[in-house]
Amino acid sequence: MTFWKRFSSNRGAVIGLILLIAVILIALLAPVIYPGGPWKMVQRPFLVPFTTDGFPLGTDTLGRDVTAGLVHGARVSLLVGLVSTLMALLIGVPLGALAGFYGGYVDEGAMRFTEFFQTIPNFALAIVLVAILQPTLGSITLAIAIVSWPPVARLVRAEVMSLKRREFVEAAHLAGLSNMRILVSEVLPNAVSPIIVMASLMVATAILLESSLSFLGLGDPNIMSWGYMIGAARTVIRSAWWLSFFPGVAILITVLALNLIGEGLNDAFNPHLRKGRT
Amino acid sequence: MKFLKTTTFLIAAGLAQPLIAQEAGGRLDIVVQPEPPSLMLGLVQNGPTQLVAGDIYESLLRYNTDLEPQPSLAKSWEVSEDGLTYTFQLQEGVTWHDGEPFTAEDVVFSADVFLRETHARLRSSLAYVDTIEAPDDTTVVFTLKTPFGPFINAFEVGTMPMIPKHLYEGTDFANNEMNATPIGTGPFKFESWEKGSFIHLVKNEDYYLENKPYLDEIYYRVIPDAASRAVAFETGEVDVLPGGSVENWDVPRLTEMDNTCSTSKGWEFFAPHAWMWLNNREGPTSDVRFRQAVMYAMDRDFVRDVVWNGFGTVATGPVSSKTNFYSDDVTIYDHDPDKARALLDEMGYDGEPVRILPLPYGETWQRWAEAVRQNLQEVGIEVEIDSTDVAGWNEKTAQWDYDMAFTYLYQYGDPALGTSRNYVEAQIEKGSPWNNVEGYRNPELDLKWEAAATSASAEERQELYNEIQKEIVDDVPVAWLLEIEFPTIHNCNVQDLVTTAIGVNDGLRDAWIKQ
Amino acid sequence: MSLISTILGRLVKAVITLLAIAVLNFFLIHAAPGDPAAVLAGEAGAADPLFIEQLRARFGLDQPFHIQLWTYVKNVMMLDLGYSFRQGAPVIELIADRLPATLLLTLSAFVISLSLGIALGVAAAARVGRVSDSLLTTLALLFYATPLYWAALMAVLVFSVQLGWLPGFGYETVGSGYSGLARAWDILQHLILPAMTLGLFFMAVYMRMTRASMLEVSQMDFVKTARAKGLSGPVIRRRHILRNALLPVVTLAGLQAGQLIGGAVLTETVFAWPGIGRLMFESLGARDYNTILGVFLVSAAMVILFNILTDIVYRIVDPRIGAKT
Amino acid sequence: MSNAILSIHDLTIDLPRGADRPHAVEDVSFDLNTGEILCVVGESGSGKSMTANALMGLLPDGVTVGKGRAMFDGADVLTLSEVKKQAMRGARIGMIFQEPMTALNPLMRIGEQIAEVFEAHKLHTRAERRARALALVKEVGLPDPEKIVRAYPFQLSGGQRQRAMIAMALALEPEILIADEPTTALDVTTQAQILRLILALRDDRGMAVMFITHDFGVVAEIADRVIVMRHGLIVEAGMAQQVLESPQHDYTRALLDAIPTGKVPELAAVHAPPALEIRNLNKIYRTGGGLFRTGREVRAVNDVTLTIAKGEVVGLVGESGSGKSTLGRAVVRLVTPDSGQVLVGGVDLAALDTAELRKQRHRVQMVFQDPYASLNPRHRVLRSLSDGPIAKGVPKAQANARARELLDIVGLGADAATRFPHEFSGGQRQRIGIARALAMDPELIIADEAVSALDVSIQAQVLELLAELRRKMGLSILFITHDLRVAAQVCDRIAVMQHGRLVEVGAVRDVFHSPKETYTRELLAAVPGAKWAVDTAVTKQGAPA
Repeated sequence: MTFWKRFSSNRGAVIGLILLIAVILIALLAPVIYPGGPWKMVQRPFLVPFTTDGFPLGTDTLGRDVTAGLVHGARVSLLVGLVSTLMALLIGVPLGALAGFYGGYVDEGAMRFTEFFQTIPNFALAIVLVAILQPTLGSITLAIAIVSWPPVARLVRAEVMSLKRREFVEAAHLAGLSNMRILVSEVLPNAVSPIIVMASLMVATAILLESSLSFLGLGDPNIMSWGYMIGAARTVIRSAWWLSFFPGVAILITVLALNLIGEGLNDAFNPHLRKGRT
Repeated sequence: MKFLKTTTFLIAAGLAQPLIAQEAGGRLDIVVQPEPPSLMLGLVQNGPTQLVAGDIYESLLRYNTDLEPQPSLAKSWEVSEDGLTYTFQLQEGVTWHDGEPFTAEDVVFSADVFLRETHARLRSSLAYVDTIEAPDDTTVVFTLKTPFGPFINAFEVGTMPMIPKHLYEGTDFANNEMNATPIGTGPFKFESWEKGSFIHLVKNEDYYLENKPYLDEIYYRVIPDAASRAVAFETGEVDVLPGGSVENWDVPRLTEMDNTCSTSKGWEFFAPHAWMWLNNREGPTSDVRFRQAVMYAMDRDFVRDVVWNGFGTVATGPVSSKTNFYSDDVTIYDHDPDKARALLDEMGYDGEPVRILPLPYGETWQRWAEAVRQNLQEVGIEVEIDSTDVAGWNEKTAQWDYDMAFTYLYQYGDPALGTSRNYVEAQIEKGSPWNNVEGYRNPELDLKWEAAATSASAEERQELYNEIQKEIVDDVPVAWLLEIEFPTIHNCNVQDLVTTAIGVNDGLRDAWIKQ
Repeated sequence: MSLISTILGRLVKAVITLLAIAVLNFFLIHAAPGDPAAVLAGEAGAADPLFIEQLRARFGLDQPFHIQLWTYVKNVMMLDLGYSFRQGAPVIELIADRLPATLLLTLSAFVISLSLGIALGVAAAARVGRVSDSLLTTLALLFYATPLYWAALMAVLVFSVQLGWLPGFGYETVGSGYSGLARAWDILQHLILPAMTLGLFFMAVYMRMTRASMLEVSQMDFVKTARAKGLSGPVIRRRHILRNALLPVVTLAGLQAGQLIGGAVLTETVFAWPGIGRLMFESLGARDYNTILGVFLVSAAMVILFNILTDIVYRIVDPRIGAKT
Repeated sequence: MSNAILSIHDLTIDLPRGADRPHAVEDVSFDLNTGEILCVVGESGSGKSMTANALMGLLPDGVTVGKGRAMFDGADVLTLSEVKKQAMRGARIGMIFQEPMTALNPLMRIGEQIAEVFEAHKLHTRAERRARALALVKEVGLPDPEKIVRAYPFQLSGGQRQRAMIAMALALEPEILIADEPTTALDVTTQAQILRLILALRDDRGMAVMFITHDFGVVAEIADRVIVMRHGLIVEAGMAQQVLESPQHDYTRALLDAIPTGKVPELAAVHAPPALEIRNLNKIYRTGGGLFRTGREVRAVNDVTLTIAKGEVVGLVGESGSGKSTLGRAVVRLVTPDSGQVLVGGVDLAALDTAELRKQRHRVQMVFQDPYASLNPRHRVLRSLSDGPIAKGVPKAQANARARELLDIVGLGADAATRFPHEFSGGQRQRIGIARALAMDPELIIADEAVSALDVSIQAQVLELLAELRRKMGLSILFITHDLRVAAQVCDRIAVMQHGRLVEVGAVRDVFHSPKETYTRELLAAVPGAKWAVDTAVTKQGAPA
């Protein structure tokens, strides 16, 4: 459990973890806290925060409870963040692993492919993809995954390239293990830590991307997300600042928490402690 | 209520106006949203194009806010008893912006050649026209095949803009190079267009009306974000926010500012009428009881008050109360969820989900769809909002791939021009989002629509339209929502901005700035 | 010699990449529901099917798909990006009109984010573990976590509306008649807010990277050598640590060019900046195929340009590259 | 010679909390005299480098001087202000480091880095600095000085870089030079040159040198006086001759004993059928080929033919870049040779396709150099040992049992099976590596620098283990090493490799005592303390060579 010790010695990481757990709990408990869902028009529109009992953060343009929206929005932001990151990993890890492991033409091909995706400005590509597929939770998640896998592929490739020259991998070759088996059971498990660090940061980026798409009106209209709330409130930002302020803060906190955790993980995985000799 | 007061004030100002001498000079900055694709009004007639090109081009007539014809390029006109001959006397001494004289030949070319090829909406009116002739340089005669009541409303600038014959005759209209530098007879000339930023018009010094226009120059400013447009008005960067250029929620805040005026006049000719197409062909929406239930389920007053900030009127049927031949003798659908539930029970609605296709024109429409979804869910209808962009919306409605679709259409002052196209069977045709998209079929009513259009007697037309409205409202072919209003917000120093039924779209020849 | 041949190699690869992008996007965009004819017809306020058919024929949309594709690719290879029927102008002209604004925005954001990011990163690394370091790091984290468009809105609210210091949108004062220096000053004032908000996120990225890189390099043996020579702290930091620490930052900056240009779409929308990002977004809604494809190609070319530039910078800074292989 | 220029009293260096011991160095006292070379000897963790760093004020973060004084020119260098330390560093005490690859700034020209020393102490004009840098480059014997000052570090070889480092350290003619393992990373011949250079410079300038090393060979070569350190304590100090010939402390004795001496075993030539036959093997590396340029070719293995008999240990020696590792890896097909044959048990490994190769892989196994990289950190030891046999078709239970047995044989005990690699020390891991190779029942083992990364005492234990296993199991081994002394200790025959070719192959005795090739002779001559080692070997054996 030295890993946990190292992680928890990073104050920021612990704060991040607590924040994230809180967000996750809120997301999980959303149906319990606000069983009516976030769309119900429950009060007069534009209630100012902290003025009405039961509506601590006020109401929006249609008289919907902002708190309910935030609570339910947490589900979507986390879901999109997690699923798109998983999908990006599913594309990036195998591609990067094969490229790094086999080298040569496989590598050349895979890297051309990756570069190709990195050459298209990613947000523009996401916009086009969502516009083509029409904005639904699925298409948004897919679009985010499609634009965010290239860094994963590059990272995994670099890791695998360095790992495959390690002596224990060569030993596995000499033991007559198959390439696939070596890649899966010898190489990849040792590349897990940087992938986890990157994944935690990608979840954060995905949440930002989702909210940016929503801001441009490319969100799923059937799902309450934080990005949607800001996008919907930006036209009234002057008269009802809280409508875009609180979701913005929610995004900020969640993204911040994920970044803090990512840094904590990074530090915990790579203890720079023992470097000097004699 | 604040808004009403300002209007009254405006009217008072308008009455007092003769006492004040109009001042010449100055520059006006107006928001145009979105950026128009082109300024050639003969080829493109969408809102932004007309807003700008309305200063450059003119037609034979204008219409006051009671929809009565007023002189424009025609100084006088005459309609024969039988309603078949329309004779126009043109203004004298009118020249195109390039100095060529404007003559009756230009009118014949515009209506009979150019617009007949390029202008789909005018084409359907021109179907009633037999010949267009120019007996002399200042006289034009339109001869109709049958009487066509609304024909007198077809001379608005967006419907029949005058195109210079000497520049276009014999060319490929769509690819004529002159399209980039439009030439009209209007009070302002095209100067430059910084794409993505602004369009600059300057005063036409040779305008045929003495002393007009008053303004030296107009900048139409392209500002893509609604909030930024509001900021632009607040900081004084722009003087005029035409209807719809800021979100409704910003309107009260802006109008409360010092020296800010607003008016909802200037939309009488268009009288934008909003409804949801209900797909009459299939699914729950093909059942008239379901459609009635939808009418009862919706809280349209709430939407008017909250989403539209109090602007607009709840629609009673297919014809706008601002349009000629409106009748209120119809079934009134109040917000009555119980009645809606009863109707759904009666039809045996099985919870089959329906999709709502909102109009992709900004937050207001999005909120509206959300409010309707909420209303419908409350009476037990399963609803999902289909998301889309402009192109997708066009595609889905034109291909009838929807259950309920928001839209709004202009009435053009007469049910025969703006209303009937959405309800007669002849107008059921895939590929266009501007016809009978819902697929409503009622052969009996089709006859009445036709008879009303081709009658020369106003009384007879009123009679027929009353019957049509009474009957169609019970069928609920579409779910009528609101007669929407787009208040024009402007700096109070800008005077006489809105003087006709198409408001700022109609050339700012009368507008002036109080120094 | 090897620099030139490398650049040549990069250019050949770039051409292939661009063609591939053209083809991929052609498929993508044509897969979207709706076409430009329908949109144009829709905007006309009224249309009959005949009218739409006319439009389609004019746009060449009545041709079989593979012929449309072939025509497009052929034209692109001759540097002809086609004609925007919606805007009534050749795409290349539309883009040329808007490109300077985007280049100005992205380049200044790039320069701001890189210079500020590096400066703050160096400052934080020099004070590692102290309060000022934590403060800077936290600030960077906050910028890093702030949605770009949100920051943009807030910036307009504060600096333009409340304080009235800077114009909140647009590229220059319209119809001001400024020229020369006055115009440059005017544009500069308009540029500050959008460039800062666009640069903010990247500034945070570069700052974190610089800080981490500085700390890592400062552990290296040659830094110890430098200290053993009796060099003072500031000289070691500047000459030995910083120069080496910049290499990964430069690499990252090159890799992020795509993101920067993507971010320009949001910034240009909020600040009414007349650049190609907005052009693309607007064209997308109108299914103005040629324009979207054109913008994609041009922005991809920009990314490649950025990459080649950072490559050159890298080569200048690091003598090992290019000589080694 | 007893005028101390630097006297250290009761130096204690504290390690940060959580380290494996509280002090890196404890109560260390010694003097450094003008003009002498003092060797500080010890294994990893002995505290020898920490002592040096403390003197320079270059201790790593978290490591602090606990107590003690280091008097230099009347002042305690440990308590000087940072400004004064700066003035002292480089000017009065110079220092060079172990890794010439990383100790130079890769982005600066050599000349600039040397001139920087003057700049740091605000001496001379720019032009003078450049001239002096050039002079220094000449003085440390770098070829083509004009070119060198304009070169970047990556354009220099390891030995050249170390010379450049020395040039920097000597720029201001310091009274003391601290050399922290300056030759450890170098080839023997280069090492010999650098040692000669340091000796010459000391003679010319009369400066005091504190030379840190782990290698008694180096001590024998240059030391005037010796300090032996262990776990942060000085265990023995004295004149070099005295310590080498009659060590007083057990630890020193153990260290000296553990050094592979130049002693040549009297072994009968092995006459047995071949375990490995390499015939005309070639491997060419091509680099840098691209669209617009042609690549460069390096003949890493150039027409090599070599036979190893069953039960024979053949040493393959050569300097870095000689191709010895490539040859080893070509034999196990980690590198695919371009042409030639590798016959093991009648099978030509060089000619097999991928699938067939996998089935035949067990015939040759390898013991790797780096004990920290050769075991998968995520697998328990048992898995590392049994995965191979299981893949080969051995039933799991049997493979596991054999793995435990082997762990016992290599001296770790069967319990080691359930532990993770990080729980073991370097030497123990190397034992696991050997057990893993044995688990496959190979016909040949290739040991690629298998003991090079280990401390001397550990090295001795592992070599002992190999010798024992060989006796018991009759192993055939290709023993690749850069260390001639190690090769001499365990091998029957020696093959000397240079530039991809085998320049000399012969029985150890012949190669050592009557080398035929000039290169072999050079190599032998360069071995640090060669003369001393042979002498002691003779004395120990009590018989003339």
